[in-house]
Amino acid sequence: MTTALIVSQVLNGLQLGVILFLVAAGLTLVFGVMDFINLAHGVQYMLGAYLVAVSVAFTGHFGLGLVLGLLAALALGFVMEILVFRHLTRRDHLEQVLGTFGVILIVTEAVRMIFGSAPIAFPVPATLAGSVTLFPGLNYPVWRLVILGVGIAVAGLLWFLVNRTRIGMLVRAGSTHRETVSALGVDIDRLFLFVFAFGAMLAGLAGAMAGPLVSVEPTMGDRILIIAFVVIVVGGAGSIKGAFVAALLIGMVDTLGRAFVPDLLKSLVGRSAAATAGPALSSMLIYLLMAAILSVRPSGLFGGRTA
Amino acid sequence: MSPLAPAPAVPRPRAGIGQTAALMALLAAALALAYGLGSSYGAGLVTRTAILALAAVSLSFLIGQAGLVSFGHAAPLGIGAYAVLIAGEYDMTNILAVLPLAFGAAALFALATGAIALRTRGVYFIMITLAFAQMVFYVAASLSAFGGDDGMAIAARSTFFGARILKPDLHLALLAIALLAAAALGLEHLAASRYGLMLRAGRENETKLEALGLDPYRHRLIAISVAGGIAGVAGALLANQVEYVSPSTMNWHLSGELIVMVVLGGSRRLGGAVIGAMVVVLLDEALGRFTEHWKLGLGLVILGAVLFRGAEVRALLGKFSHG
Amino acid sequence: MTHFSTRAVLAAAAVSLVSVVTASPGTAMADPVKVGFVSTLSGPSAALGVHMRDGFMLALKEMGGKLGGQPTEVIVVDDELKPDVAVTKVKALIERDKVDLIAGVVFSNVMMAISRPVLENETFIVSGNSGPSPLAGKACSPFFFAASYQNDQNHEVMGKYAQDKGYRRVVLMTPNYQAGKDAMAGFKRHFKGEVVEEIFTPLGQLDFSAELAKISAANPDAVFTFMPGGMGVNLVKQYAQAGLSGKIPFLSAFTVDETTLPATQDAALGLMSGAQWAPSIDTPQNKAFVAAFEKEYGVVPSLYAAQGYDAASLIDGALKATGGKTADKAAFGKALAAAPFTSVRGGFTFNTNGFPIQDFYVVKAVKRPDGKYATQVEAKVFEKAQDAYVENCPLK
Amino acid sequence: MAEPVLALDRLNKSFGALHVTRDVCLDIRPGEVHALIGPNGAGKTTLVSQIAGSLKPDSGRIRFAGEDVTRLGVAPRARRGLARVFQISNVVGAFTALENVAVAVLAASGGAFGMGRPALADPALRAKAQDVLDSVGLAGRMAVRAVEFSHGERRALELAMSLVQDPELLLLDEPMAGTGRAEGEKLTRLLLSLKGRIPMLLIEHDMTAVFTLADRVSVLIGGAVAATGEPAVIRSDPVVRKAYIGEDEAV
Repeated sequence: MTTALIVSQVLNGLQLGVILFLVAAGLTLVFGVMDFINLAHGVQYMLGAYLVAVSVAFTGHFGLGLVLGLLAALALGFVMEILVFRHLTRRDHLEQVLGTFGVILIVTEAVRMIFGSAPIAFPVPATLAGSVTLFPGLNYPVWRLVILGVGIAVAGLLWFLVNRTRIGMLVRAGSTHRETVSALGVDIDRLFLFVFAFGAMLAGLAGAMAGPLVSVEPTMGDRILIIAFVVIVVGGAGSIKGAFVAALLIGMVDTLGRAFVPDLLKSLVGRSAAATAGPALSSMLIYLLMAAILSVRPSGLFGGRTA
Repeated sequence: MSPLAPAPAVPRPRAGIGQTAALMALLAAALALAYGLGSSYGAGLVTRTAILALAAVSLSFLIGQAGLVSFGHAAPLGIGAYAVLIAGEYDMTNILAVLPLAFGAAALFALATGAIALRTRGVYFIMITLAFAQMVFYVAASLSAFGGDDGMAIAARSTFFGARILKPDLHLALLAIALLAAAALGLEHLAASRYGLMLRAGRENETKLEALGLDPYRHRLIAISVAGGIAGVAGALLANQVEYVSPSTMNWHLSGELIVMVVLGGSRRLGGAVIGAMVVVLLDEALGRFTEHWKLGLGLVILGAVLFRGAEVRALLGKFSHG
Repeated sequence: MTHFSTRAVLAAAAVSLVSVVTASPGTAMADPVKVGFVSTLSGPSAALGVHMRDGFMLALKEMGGKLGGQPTEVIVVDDELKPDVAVTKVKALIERDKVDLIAGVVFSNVMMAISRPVLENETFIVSGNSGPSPLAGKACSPFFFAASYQNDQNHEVMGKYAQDKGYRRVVLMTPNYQAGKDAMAGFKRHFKGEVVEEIFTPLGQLDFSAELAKISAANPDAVFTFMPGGMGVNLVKQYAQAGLSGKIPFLSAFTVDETTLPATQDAALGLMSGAQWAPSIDTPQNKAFVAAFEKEYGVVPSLYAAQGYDAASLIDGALKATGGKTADKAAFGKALAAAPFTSVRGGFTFNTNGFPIQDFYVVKAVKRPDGKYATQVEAKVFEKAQDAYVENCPLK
Repeated sequence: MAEPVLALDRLNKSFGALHVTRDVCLDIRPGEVHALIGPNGAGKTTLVSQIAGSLKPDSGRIRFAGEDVTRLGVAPRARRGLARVFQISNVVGAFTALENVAVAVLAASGGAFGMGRPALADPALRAKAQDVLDSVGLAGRMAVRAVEFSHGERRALELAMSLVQDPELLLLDEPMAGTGRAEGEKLTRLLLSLKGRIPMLLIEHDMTAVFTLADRVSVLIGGAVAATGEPAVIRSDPVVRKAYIGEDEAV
């Protein structure tokens, strides 16, 4: 095992973690402000990828397409909040799970009707294609470095927004003292509208970042949704800091697990047993981690309150 | 639960028995009708409805009585199905052994994971149950001796000391309805008992129950295990009907659909889950015939049901339904 | 908690339950030929199923909606890639709709689940894609015909190709399920060099960075992989970005084809696959098919589409031979076994186990002059090949 | 003197820099009604939570019914006879009065796992519930759901749920809060009727009730016990007058 391999696996883990953070950040904000479980967050990630892919194809320019696509994602976020989500905020969790499950089915099928089932094209912008040599023996794809950079920038921006601005203060307060915030004369429903739409845009950004790496098809949000939920409950629902730490943790564990667990098992239990157990164990790893963390800290790493 | 929602009416379990009996009669009548018309397909549909209703009833007990929203109920169901498959591979097909095995294995799983999951609340509980179900999914997918991700056909339907009593679809249908009736009535009985009263008290007001000296943990653990065991039996029946077992049985979408059934039919009464199962199975069927994009329709129905169960509508309907 | 008017819901349930249960197959008029077409039309792998169905429906349309000159009703069902769902729906096709035969089926787990109830009922299956090894060998059936291939064969093509090319060290990577293991076994049947590493990934994996880093470190002569559907798109995109495309030859099966090329585009150029068909095969039937498909659906057909098309042509030919009758099962089976049609892939005959004897090629992903992406025959690897399991089949 | 029912020994609790419970020592003697008063923010709620077991003190010990219960949770303390009546009435709103009391009876009697007969069909249980509801003046309201009760009725119901457990100590967290004058007086009479039988720790703002009921009064100021003594003594304590009661309120 070479240093280059280890370094590149660590980078891979970080980069997966950063994508997970982008998805989970919106989810945890929405949960924090309104105690709202949004299963449809995964389809917002999917929509983001589609919107950006279409805008890039339409404008022929990646940067312009990205901006347009994200604005569209933001606009869709507003529309969906007004049409559906605001009517679910004061329902219990069960109804939120159910209603947003319905939204998943509807949006996924609608996208399939428009774009078909086949994955659509979402190429890496030409200037960011290929890979660079970080140090001898380690070539790393430029786009993955871009994702890392964008993710860290967004994390910084969110930290600033949440900790240094009035709206951020309200978001933080809203997650713990909803009545107090209402008593201050803040319209919590309006706050939720903006947070929701912003979260939808963040999910869209994650979709756009992941788009060049993965298959952009109508069900792409399904798997990421579950992992994003794992991230926010491990981090403590409602906590941006928790989401960040947990996203990196899970990105690392997942990647390093896939990278090294099969080899590790091979040396422990032999080749044939490892061949079957290895992939199973590495796919289970994040769920094991979650169960372990929640059994010790039932409200996640940074969760103050039990939901 | 949302602090702003009005306190929900608590189930009056005894009142549900009449409804349950009516539903069983309806299923049996549908089965008889299907056979009368020679529609073995219709009979299969009734069987499937009864099996899913069995799983949904057990989930309804968890949600409606214990207040525990499990998003991983497909896991014990799948374990029950795998119990049939695995036991069959070891030539164990006697139904008197297989059903208890399915119940036991699923209940044991529910007990073990529930013991950890019950440390959490609210959204954490929803997610940790999902996580455990995903783990089982991946374990099943790695069981290469039993088909791995593809799954495999069961050796044969369950027997009764060698007699292939489940070979005729009618027998399987009757067994499914009988077990559903037994489970529904058993759970109604349980809900009315002292245990059930305390379980609901814990759902309604955990703080008070603790202040009265009772930690509802064990009550809930029992509820989770019983519900898991029943779901396991449903899984065993499903394996017998389909004669094929695969990890896709444990797909999280099935967990979601079971919740849909419970809520659609109303979680106040266990019979609601039976109604919900009927509605979902038929909706699948009707929409699937109608369009390739049937999931769009299903989504609209679910969302509509959640959005438009407004107080006004209910008040209006309430006059007729509770009169 | 949501609750609805119990009586209203109950009444609705009762009404619909009765109506569905009693829904009997259309009253007997002049009986049309009924085909139950099973395909995967939802979920991440739906693109394959859509191609296969479209190919089938295109053939039917060209024949004026008739197979063997008979009015034909095709009932398409979505198996959702869930074996238990598939079994339920296929039972409905047989018992409720009384179909004359079942066609389609993309994935082998679905095929294995439905084959028992269907074949036990002595209903014919014409596979539009899946060709699992048990059905080619010990569990072969006179009621099963594959208009496609045996699953292992396209992998064998790549193993043979790697051997012929003189590659000594290869890395194999497939998802961790039976088809993946079969793919590796198929590859190794004709490849005699060193397998440096066998990587199994979880089904549905998104991010291959960890595996690609491993491959890069191992620096083999070639990589062989089998990543159907969305996984293949993920892998191909990431393989190109990791800078491995030009460096380590990428050999695959069911990974780079016309269902995924529109998504991967340039990232897939030059990648090699094993196939028994490509749009570039130069026969009049194939040219007409490819042109018609592109005209009808606006995309280049994939091998799934070609197989769907062939499945319809095969059924058509057999029905013509029996005068449109399927009631005499022995006669209909015999008619199918004679493969009375011209396959778009060229030569096609059935072996004793109902699997084809046909040529296999290595195909390469190219960008056509019109800007569309397609596969193109690079070399013929096997001529009139039969599968490895036919000896185990008791049928003669 | 007999051992106190409840004894707090130098309890301390801080939230970050905020020291909310400072070296609190307090005891409640058998049969005594002990009132705890103090201005808002004096740390009464935190102290009650520590006594009930929902909050663990940073240091100090709690003895209850002859046992050190410092490390025990809410439920085990309740099983040892500590009955709490919450500041905001804490009954099961969706349950009838009968069901509420039945829950309390079962929690106390250990019959909570009975799965045999329907719970409410048990005549002994019904009789016991009937008795205790009679004693708190809710005789005719057995089949009414608690959400439909007035504040005072709910408080009485909660009290009934505590009484049915034969408690060693009643922990009353502002029982008069939110009740009207007439209801408050009714409640005071009810508590008075229990006085001497069951020791009580009464946390209360309503001074009329405090001076009517209490044998001794402790005053909590800034997290610490400023004074403990008989009502008359407390009423005239200058520190207490200044910090809390206020001239005009001191009758």
